[in-house]
Amino acid sequence: MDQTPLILGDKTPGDVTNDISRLLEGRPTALWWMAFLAALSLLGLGAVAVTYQIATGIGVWGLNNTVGWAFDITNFVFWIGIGHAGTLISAVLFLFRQRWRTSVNRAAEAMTIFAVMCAGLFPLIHMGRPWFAYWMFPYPNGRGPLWVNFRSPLVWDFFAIATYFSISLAFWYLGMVPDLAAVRDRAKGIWKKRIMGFVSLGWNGSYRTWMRYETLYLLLAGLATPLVISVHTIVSWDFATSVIPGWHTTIFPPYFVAGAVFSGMAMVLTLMLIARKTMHLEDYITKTHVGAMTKLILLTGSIVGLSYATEFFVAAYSGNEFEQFVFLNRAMGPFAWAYWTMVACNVITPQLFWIRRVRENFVFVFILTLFVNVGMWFERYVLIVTSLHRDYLPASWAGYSPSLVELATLLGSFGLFFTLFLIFIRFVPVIAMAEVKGVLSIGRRRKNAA
Amino acid sequence: MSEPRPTNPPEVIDDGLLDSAYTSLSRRRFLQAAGFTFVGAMVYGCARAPEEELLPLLEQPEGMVPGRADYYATTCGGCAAGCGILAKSRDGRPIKLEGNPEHPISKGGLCAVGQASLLGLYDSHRYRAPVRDGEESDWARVDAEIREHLDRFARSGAKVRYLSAVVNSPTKQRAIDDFLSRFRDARHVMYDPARGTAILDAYEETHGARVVPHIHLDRARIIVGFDADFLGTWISPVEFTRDYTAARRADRDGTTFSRHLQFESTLSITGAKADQRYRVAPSSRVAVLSQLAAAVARKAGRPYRRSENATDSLPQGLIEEVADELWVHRGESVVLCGADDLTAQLICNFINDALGNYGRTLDLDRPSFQVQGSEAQLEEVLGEIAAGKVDLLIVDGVNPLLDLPGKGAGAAELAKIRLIISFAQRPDESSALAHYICPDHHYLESWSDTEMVQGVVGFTQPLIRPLGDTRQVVETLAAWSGKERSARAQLQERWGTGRQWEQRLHNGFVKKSAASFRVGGFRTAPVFAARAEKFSRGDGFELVLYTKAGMPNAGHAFNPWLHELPDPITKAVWDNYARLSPAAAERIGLSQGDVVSISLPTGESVELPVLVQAGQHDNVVAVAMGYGAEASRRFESMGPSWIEKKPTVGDNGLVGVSATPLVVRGSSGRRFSGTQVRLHATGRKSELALTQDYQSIDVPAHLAPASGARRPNIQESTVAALAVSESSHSAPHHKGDLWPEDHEYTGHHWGMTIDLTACTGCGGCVVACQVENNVPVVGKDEVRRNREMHWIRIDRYFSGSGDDLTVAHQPMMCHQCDNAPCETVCPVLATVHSEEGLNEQIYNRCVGTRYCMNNCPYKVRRFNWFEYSRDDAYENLTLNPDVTVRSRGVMEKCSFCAQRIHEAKAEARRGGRPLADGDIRTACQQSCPAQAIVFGDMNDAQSEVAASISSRRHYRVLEEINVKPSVGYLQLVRNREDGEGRDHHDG
Amino acid sequence: MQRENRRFYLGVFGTEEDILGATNEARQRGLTIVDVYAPYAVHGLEKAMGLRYTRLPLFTLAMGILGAGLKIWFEFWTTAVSWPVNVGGKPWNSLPAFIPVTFEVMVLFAGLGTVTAFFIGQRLIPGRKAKLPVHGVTDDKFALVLEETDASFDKESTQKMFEEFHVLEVVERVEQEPIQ
Amino acid sequence: MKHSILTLVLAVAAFFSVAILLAQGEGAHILWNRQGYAPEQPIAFSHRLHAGELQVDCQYCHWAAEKSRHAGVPATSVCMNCHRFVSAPLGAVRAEDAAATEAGRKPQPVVSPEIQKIYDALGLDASLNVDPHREKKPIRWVKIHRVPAYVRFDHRSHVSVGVSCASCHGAVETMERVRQVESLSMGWCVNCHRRLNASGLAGRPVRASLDCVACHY
Repeated sequence: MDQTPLILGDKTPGDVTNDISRLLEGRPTALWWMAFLAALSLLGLGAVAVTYQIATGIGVWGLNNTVGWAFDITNFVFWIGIGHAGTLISAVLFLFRQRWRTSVNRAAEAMTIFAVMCAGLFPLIHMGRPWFAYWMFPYPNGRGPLWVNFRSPLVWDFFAIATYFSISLAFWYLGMVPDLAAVRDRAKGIWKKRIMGFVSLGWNGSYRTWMRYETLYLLLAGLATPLVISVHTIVSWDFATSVIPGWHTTIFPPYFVAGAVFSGMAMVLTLMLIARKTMHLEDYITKTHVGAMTKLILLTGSIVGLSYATEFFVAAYSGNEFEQFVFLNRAMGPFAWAYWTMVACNVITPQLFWIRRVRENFVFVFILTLFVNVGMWFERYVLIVTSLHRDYLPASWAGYSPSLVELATLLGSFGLFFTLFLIFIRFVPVIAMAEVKGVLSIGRRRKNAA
Repeated sequence: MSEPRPTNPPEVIDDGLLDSAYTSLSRRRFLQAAGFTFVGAMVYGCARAPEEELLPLLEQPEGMVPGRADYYATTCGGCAAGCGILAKSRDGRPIKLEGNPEHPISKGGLCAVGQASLLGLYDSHRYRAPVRDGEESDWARVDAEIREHLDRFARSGAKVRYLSAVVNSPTKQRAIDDFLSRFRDARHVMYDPARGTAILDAYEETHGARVVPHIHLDRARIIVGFDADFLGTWISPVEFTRDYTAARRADRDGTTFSRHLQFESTLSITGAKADQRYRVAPSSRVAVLSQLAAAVARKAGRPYRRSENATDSLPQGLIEEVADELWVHRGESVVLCGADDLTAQLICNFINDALGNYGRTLDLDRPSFQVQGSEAQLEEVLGEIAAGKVDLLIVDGVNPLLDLPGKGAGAAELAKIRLIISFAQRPDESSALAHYICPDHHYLESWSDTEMVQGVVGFTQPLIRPLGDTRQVVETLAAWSGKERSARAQLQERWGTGRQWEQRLHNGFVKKSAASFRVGGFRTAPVFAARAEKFSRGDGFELVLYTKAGMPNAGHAFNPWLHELPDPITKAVWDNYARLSPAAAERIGLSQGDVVSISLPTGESVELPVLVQAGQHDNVVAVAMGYGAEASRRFESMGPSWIEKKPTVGDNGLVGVSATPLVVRGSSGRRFSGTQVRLHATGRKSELALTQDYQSIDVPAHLAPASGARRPNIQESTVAALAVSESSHSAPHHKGDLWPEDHEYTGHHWGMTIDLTACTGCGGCVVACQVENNVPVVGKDEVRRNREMHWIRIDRYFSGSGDDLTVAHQPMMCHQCDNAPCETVCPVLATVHSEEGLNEQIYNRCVGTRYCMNNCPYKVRRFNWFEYSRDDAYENLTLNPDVTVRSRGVMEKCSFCAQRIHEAKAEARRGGRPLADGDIRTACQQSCPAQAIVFGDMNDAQSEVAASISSRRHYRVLEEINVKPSVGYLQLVRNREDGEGRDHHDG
Repeated sequence: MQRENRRFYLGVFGTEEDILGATNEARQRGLTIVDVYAPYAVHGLEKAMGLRYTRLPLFTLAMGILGAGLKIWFEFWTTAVSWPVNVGGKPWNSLPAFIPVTFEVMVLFAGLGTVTAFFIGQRLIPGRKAKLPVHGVTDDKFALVLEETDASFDKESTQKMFEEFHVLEVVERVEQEPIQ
Repeated sequence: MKHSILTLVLAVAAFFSVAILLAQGEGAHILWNRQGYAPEQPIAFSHRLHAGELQVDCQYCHWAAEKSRHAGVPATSVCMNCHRFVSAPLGAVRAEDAAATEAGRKPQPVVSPEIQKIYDALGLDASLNVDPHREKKPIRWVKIHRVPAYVRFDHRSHVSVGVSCASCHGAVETMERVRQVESLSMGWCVNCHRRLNASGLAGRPVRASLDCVACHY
């Protein structure tokens, strides 16, 4: 096992409770307020944009009859991808007994939930008639009854996202119950006591409960692991089951899952580095954590790079003129700029993580994770837009450029995400205290009591 | 289109609500004629309306069944060609125009302009009553005052000039003549805004009669065209298209396939169909014709005494070869010249005479009256106007202020005329100057006759009571002559009454066996005497003014359907532009959308955006006429409004720019081509709206994959190749399915084939479909954003360049795939398959994910990005009540005219008989002038469509992806001498 | 219902080593361990307490099978039986296309079902008042609760044993119900 | 915990049972279901009297039902076919006759107030001639049976295969004032089509389409 301590500063469990609960108890810092107001104004901008769009029509986006999806589904897949790291860190790393996950899993799970909320927004608002979105659900009706099309990947998406959101929420909440109880038990204010008392479900730390809790946690982790893979696989099927060259590709499921982990890890790291700095969590988020995550980014980034190369190879090898054209058009056509942005951000810059000095320089790491975020957004943009804009019949080829409303909606989704995240770090223990308490002893000589 | 109306708006549509407008109109105008209607059903999506009313008729009109369409034969008033139409009337209002298959001239075809002319009836901007000095008035007062004026003029011997568009109605001609007879100095002058009369002048000189021969392209084995866009805009395009394709049916023995060579300066619809096409600038036209004439004369052993040298270099020996081919088929050939150039026309007549074509392919015994007028007379009248000598000017169906350039047609000069009376149907530039406006009926409200060709008379009968307080010109003239008689009575006077009259009206036409027209023998002298116009080819460009197939003249500028129809060649909408060849554009450093100023040596100039046009002569700049009309000012707020909206109209507030200032008037009339112009960049840009961004069938060279740059969706062949190969199309791909055969089509299985050899890309089907299926007009900005709503997209592909350019048109609509990729991905079952193989689109179930659109390999689905405007209550009367009007956020697409399938099936069931092949004709198929479209039951082995599918030319686009489309194509066949041409594709 | 008073004997400890040791020791001594309270899941404590396995995994399996079974039946019924509609020429029974949703619903049923079962089984109900043996067991204290089942319960030796494991506090309580 | 499993299984099963049962409720999805709607009409026209007692055929007045998509509300002139001669109920006419005989005067024409509305609509004077000074006004009936604008119901297709009017409109001949009997929901239409496909109509097999495009285009 790793000999470097996971948590620095010789913390006792009491210290952990203090350190983490303290964050919720003081007044918000000016920095938090500034960030919150910034996020809130972005959210407001997005809300205005979405309201305008729903009131006026999808035409206020830059889409056309050839490119029927662009920013909307790009953002959807981007956020779903971001949403993968949380479950990955909580569940997959839990199953692999990666103890370093304890410092980051709470925030990562929260991030997952918020990212899935952002993601879920886009399929909803991208509809021409979002007020009929409930038709996606096979509810009993007086139309015959008329059900839904279970052969449509969009219905799969609907179920996948709903399940993913529910399970992630359950997982997150379950993990939080002992911490909420801890906050409850040290709360001063009556309202805080009451609210925390309500949401902590009467948790008292009984080991009989703990034992089942641990089993349940393992079960959920076991369920969530295939779930996380299935969700992005299904998202990739939105494209892979179609007939459009550049979409109709069997490589998509693993490629998408790797990409999702890649982008999700980058986003977790971005957020954790911000939280670490602004909330003084240096002892809890250490080089060990960051190092482990950068290695995962390096790995998944390389998988993604390999996927890009494989796509080209398969196209070249297929002998199919449409397929070959799509990839040439990606690299050298009107959207080549987006393609090369994607390659630069996703394949080339993450390779710097081979260098230890880069991995340990948090400023560098922070910048590189931003690159990855940008790159992964462009990956989806390239995939969707370049495949659609020039497909089979040259006469139907078209261009695409986003409208202001689309840009505002993208910004708005970031606003929503950060608003929720900032609220989260103010009201909920940002680090899983109960889990961190369990790993305090790692890499540290046992402390003699008394 | 909710801007204030220029004249008195009808008070009935004040609240702008469709239903109340409809009921009010019903009460006021329609009630007796229009069947009762489900008032509420007209309003789409009124699920919340708690109470709706039903207003029954008071009197039941005989023979009218509510909800059933009746068809009446009448004659199209869209242009002078006089095609026969069947107007579909539903509950008392005409809602669709179709070709009359029994009509001897148009034979069932109807062009885009004809289809769209329906909208003229329901134009809310029409004059609703006579206008006196800009104020709405009433007929009694206007008539009384005008009679007074007329009496005074008649007494004083004033100069009376009657300016009109081509009149080929004998009844109307007589009414005009009667009317003018009481004045001592009266003249009737006809002109076409976009065409001169050189051809009439030429026939006058060579044959002694101002007529145009009736051209029979179906009898021609070889056609040589010189700037004659006979398939698009010249004389009688529907008839010519029909005859042309009749002689080019590739499924017959290949030797009957006619050959078509075209010499032209700018790419036209006709040039696009030609087997070989050569670019000739206007300055070389006479020389090339003359060389051809000389070559033909040698073979015919006739003297030819002209010699001209062409500046354009044509392939060595080409003229000789063409002459050979013509000579071989003498008597079965035709040489056509569409240029307004007397010398060219004279030489053309000489060639035809030398080839013995008169009396065979060119019928002068029963000539055509579709071209009329006299440029010389027009010149005279304009001179008189300029001199301030004209006392009374009557303007009928033309717009001289906009149409005519230079002296005598200026506003100041016209304003000097003592009295101007206009018969304009809607406000235009000239009617604004008129003292009295006595609005004419729309032709669907009129009684009339049309003698388009000697011996064939088409009848026009009203489909509806006049919507406004308008009056037909013949009635107005009769009233002013003091012999008040209804148009119907005037017509019956000539054509009889009783059974015979009824039968004639029922048919829509009558063929007279009258004596043949008298023309003299061919006179050669004028051919040799004519002096070729001097063309000085400097460093400038030669101007070619042309008209688009969808905009014959500015009189149609009010029509949004025509503005939104993509030009068959450029695919541009809502604009005119300066067409330049790619080399020319490069030479002067301009690219598409750069605004260029075109100026005459005299200083007149026009600024237009550049459109780079493959296949155009490198020294030619081509500009479409018919644009920049005041009538298009109404489109200022066209299109959905949102923050990034750009206007449909240009900086001038109009659609396009008028090219009239570039028309030069000479001694022989207006000159439309060959004028030297200078181009210079203005530095501004004006984005054009094209429905097709990428023009070539080959992918861009730098992106061309190893497996081939050329897309296989267009398959071409040649007559020679078809003659040698047994089957030139590949066997159907069928590699077996993973799925069980769960879905057999045991009943009907609807399918369609489109013959690419026949299709000229004219766009008639596009407008037919638009009218039939309530397809909205979206405006220039939406088209620019690739959001046009037409259910049929005619893909136009270029291949090669310069003289080697070939053009292919491919109408592309929903393919009704049996393995439809769109259906699989719809989450809510809004698009699924019917038992008869239709790809159903259920608008009311659609939530608008657009996934189907993305997954359509043909990209034929159309999304309602906005709530497209339906707020013109009059225009809404064109809506087909059998087709749902789609709201925002839903997908739509071609339905194979499901409503027509339904109607035919219901009728067959009612009659207790099985559905027969041909009972169902889709809107696009019905009026295709080329008869390129066949629709029917693929399961019926005897059906026309089944026969078409078994053709060796049949192929399906993207067959390899196994979506099993129900639409197939017949290969594009060219009669090229290069045998296995480089374009030949075996698929 | 009549209830007997029961006597409980609590030891409060500060580290996981101590609570583990004390619990092990108590079990070896045959004392009745009512429960142990800990701020986090201490590895090995369940063995020390001698807890048996939980049936939660079985429940998860049952719910998973139920969810998957119901869903695949429902999908088949809606597409092939209730109203068979020709969608893109796909067969009525498009089994491969039904798998993704079946999988998701299986996970959903299994996951949410198990969580619900856990909450119900452990009486973790929103708003329920927490009964803590001593303050701090959610923070950094560990508490071992023994029941004085009969007179033979030797408080003194137990306290001594507790002290071996650095007990912080010893409490004796009489209640009608176990603390939880 | 055994109970938990059982409870959950039962709960889920119950959900689906209810769901499927609900799905049979055909009017369920119509937000403004007008089943039972029977508004007051401008003229108290009695279908019971005309179609029931007098046994006037449905298609005498609604003659277009066999020919067209629309059955049509009869033109007012159709009413006049009879009401040119019948201006009041028989009882009223007899009473007037009796009264006149008694008073020894000529019986006066009796016009019932409801029938007078027809004459008013057509602008007729007392002797049933067109009075040029009176405005003609169509009768504004209140619409009862309506389907949304995106639904195309074709009377002709139904009448020609022998579907009775009553199957959709109910026993109109018993109604004093017409009432919407059926829900006219999509489920109601579809289920009738299914039933007829299975059972045939009047002993003949029928093929009632279940295609969407049968009604939506």
